Amino acid sequence: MAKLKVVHYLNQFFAQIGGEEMAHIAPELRQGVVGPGLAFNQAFGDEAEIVATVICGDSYFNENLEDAKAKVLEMVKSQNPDIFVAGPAFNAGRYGVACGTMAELIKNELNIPVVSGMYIENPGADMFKQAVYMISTRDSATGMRDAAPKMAALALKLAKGEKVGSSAEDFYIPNGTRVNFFEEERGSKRAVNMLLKKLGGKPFVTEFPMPDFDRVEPNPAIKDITKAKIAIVTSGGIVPKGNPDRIESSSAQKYGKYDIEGLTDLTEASHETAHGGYDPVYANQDSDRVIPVDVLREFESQGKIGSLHRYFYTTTGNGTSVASSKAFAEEFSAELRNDGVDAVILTST
Amino acid sequence: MLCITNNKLVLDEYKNTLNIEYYDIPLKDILIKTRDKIHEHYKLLTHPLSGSIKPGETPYKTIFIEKGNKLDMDSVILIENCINMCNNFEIIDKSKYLNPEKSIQDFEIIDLSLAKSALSSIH
Amino acid sequence: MVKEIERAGIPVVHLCTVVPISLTVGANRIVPAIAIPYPLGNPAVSMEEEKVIRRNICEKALVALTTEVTEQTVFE
Amino acid sequence: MKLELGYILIKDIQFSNVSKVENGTLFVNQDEIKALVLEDENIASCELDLARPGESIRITPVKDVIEPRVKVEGTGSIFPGTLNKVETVGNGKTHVLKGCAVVTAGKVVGFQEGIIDMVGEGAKYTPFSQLNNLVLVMNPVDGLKPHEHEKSLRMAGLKVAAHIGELARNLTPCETEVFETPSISEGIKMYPNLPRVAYVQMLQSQGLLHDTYVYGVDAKQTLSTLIYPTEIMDGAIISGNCVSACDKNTTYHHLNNPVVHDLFAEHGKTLNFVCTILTNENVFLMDKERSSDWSAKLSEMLGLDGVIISQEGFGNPDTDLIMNCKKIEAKGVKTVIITDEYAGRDGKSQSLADADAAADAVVTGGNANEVVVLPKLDKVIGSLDWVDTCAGGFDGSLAKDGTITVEIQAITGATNELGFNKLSAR
Repeated sequence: MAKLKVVHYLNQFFAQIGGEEMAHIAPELRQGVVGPGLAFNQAFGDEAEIVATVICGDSYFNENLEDAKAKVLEMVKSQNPDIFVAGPAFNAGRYGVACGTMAELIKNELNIPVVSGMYIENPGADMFKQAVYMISTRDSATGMRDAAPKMAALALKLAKGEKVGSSAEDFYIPNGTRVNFFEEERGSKRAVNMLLKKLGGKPFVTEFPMPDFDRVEPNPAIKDITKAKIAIVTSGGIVPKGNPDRIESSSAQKYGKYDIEGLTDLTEASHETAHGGYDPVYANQDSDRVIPVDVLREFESQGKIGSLHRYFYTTTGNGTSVASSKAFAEEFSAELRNDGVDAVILTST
Repeated sequence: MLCITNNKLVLDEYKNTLNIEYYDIPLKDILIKTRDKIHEHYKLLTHPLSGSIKPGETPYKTIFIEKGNKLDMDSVILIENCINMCNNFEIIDKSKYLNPEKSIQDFEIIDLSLAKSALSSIH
Repeated sequence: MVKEIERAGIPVVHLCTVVPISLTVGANRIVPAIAIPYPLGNPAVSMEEEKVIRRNICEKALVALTTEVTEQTVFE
Repeated sequence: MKLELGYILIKDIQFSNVSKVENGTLFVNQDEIKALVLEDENIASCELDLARPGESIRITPVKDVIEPRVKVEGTGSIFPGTLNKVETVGNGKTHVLKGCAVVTAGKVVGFQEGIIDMVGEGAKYTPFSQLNNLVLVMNPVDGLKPHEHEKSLRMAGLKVAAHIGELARNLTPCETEVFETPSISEGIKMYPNLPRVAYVQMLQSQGLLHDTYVYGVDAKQTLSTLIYPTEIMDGAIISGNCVSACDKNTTYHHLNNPVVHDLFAEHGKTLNFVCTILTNENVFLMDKERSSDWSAKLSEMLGLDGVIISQEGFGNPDTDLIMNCKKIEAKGVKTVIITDEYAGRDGKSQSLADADAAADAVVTGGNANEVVVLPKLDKVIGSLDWVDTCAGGFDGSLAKDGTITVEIQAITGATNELGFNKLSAR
């Protein structure tokens, strides 16, 4: 059987072109293996081989994102590969983001198996761990010998359509999907061992991270609020009178986006709430009680804020996170960012 | 104290002694009803997912709540988590029970017994 | 929802009636609101007084957005 | 308190004219057992069957699994307060017929669940596939109420297990193991430098078909209390719980509580296993607050450094688990909790009904919603009628070719929250 074709993505450093001083280089395609690719080819054995390597400087990638994405995608596509491997990026932040970005893009565009690898604290890990499989590596290039076989093995598994095991078995960074497997010790023994480590102040790994407590770092404060464009988002279910999009009163399967251009006050005649979780009388009388359009317009005219964004977004989510509210929040957050919104006021009932 | 239930047996047993709101609605909707009450400052007295019978399996649910003067945050969080949990289970169509009459009766009795067990603590 | 907005790189202030929920869902800048059915109002007082309440909360929201924070912070 | 367990290893089980144990084979006289079961006038009929490891047999719906034991020295007798008089156990010597069990099966309620497959995919998930099982399939007299029915089956299982246990009274054990818990003050003197650890065991106690008995007392009417771990090995705790097959603790699990055994294994070496704290899982939220307050208070009074907390069941007990964890951690006592998950068939959903940042050390028995396909087996002991409507089964679960597609929550003991199994999830 012919070997599966692999394209490998590297930055300038791992391609042995140079360090930070060469981080500006544009994407380039080389046939065959470069640098760490050798370790991958060894690990792939008879089953697959790296046919080409795409190299891009980390600064170039992050500063010319759209251009770099398009070029790298084109180069990868030109090789018609079966598998795409990016990195490993270890603790290199921009490299990690580039690996994650390309792996996700290629998975979606070319519909082939992709694998990356990086240190769990690499910012790229948090950003892309749910989108693509990412092998958990050490924090420096000394982990290459360990990482390459794991990445190769998972890539082959994906390429052959085999069932991927749990993160503990296949060594990827936990991605939120729970997979069963058989441990070596029974649960009670694992509990005793975990307790002994905890008592001894030694590191231990919980088998079930409490899900609600994953945190996002706060973004920097707005430097000049008088120039900022501010958008309103609410989980209070405020919609134009008559609920034109039929937003459901609970466990909403969609969200609303509504134009408030020229509106200085919401009234009983103009807006109401679609939320089913609380007494709607007060919000129906005056929806400013849930989304403060009147006051923010006032601030806008007084120059206290730069401007109020033309649209507000609404859901009837009930405060706690459900998978769907998360999904559409991701969608409209990207929209807000593209519309140049500087800050969001989110109101919940 | 207010009892929210979709179990006729609970209604029959306690209609003369307890304050009961009976609704002929699915289990998850009983939880949602309860959530709405919590937003009117009721506090949960019993666990919304009482009983280890899975939400998709038994159609019956009885929950006890009590009116307070402010929003009880523990209740809000618990009821929301429980409503979310319901989504993880396939809802079994009552008519698909092997012996529908007997099964339904069993579920009614078990739900009543869980309610009784809670009431014996409350009183 | 608040985490996804923050993750997109946009600073967000959460005006929320139930602060523990806001903490649980991972908001970093939190301003407590009035009550579930009317987070930014109070039907018990006149419309003018209500607007004062709303203005105060919005002022706090602007303070929150312009304050650097390193952890979850409630702006009382 | 000191208990010696003497194990008589059972490698086969047979029906015979005389009940006895010989060369590792357990011989059972059917008529004798039936007569014993039918002493209870609420039981109309009783069929016996055998199921050995590797045989193409499916047992369902399973109610309880019980290991035959007999007390040969020390105070009290096996299953005190339920089957026998209420006298303290946990000391002296107890003989165990290791490698076999009494399995009670038969419908208690219309939807009951619980599968033990002796071979194939399903056998991997239940520890009882490794045992030589004597299965009792019992039918009640007409019109018997569910709680009376449950009680009859529960008592029948205990009676038969104790009866078979008696066969071991005069045998010489193949192996022995000694478990000893010193008094609090002795323990401090003996192990001044070892961390003081206790086991907090949460007992299912919600009501009909969800009950556990401690020396015959219904656990829902108890305050959190202390017990010597060896008392549990003599049947101080028995199961009256019929629901949530994958994470209910059968009487077999209680007798062989793995946390107790694994803490004893480290006792005097890396830790000082002080005692077991029993607490419950009631429906009433104020009971939960009270019980968890008490387990935290007891942890504090005992001057503990760490505890392991185990759970039983789904949903409601998650709240007790988190309350216990949070309150015990708040006393400065380190905790590890054992639970299981309901993360949906795709593994992507939030899977506990309650959560808290204090629960930073969790052991999981796996995702109970994960789907498995069980092969058609040659013989079914009990009845497959219920499969389409069990928890984890669904309309069409039972295919024409005899295979069953179910979530593993239908399999007895699959995601045990005492940590009995190797199954886990990440």
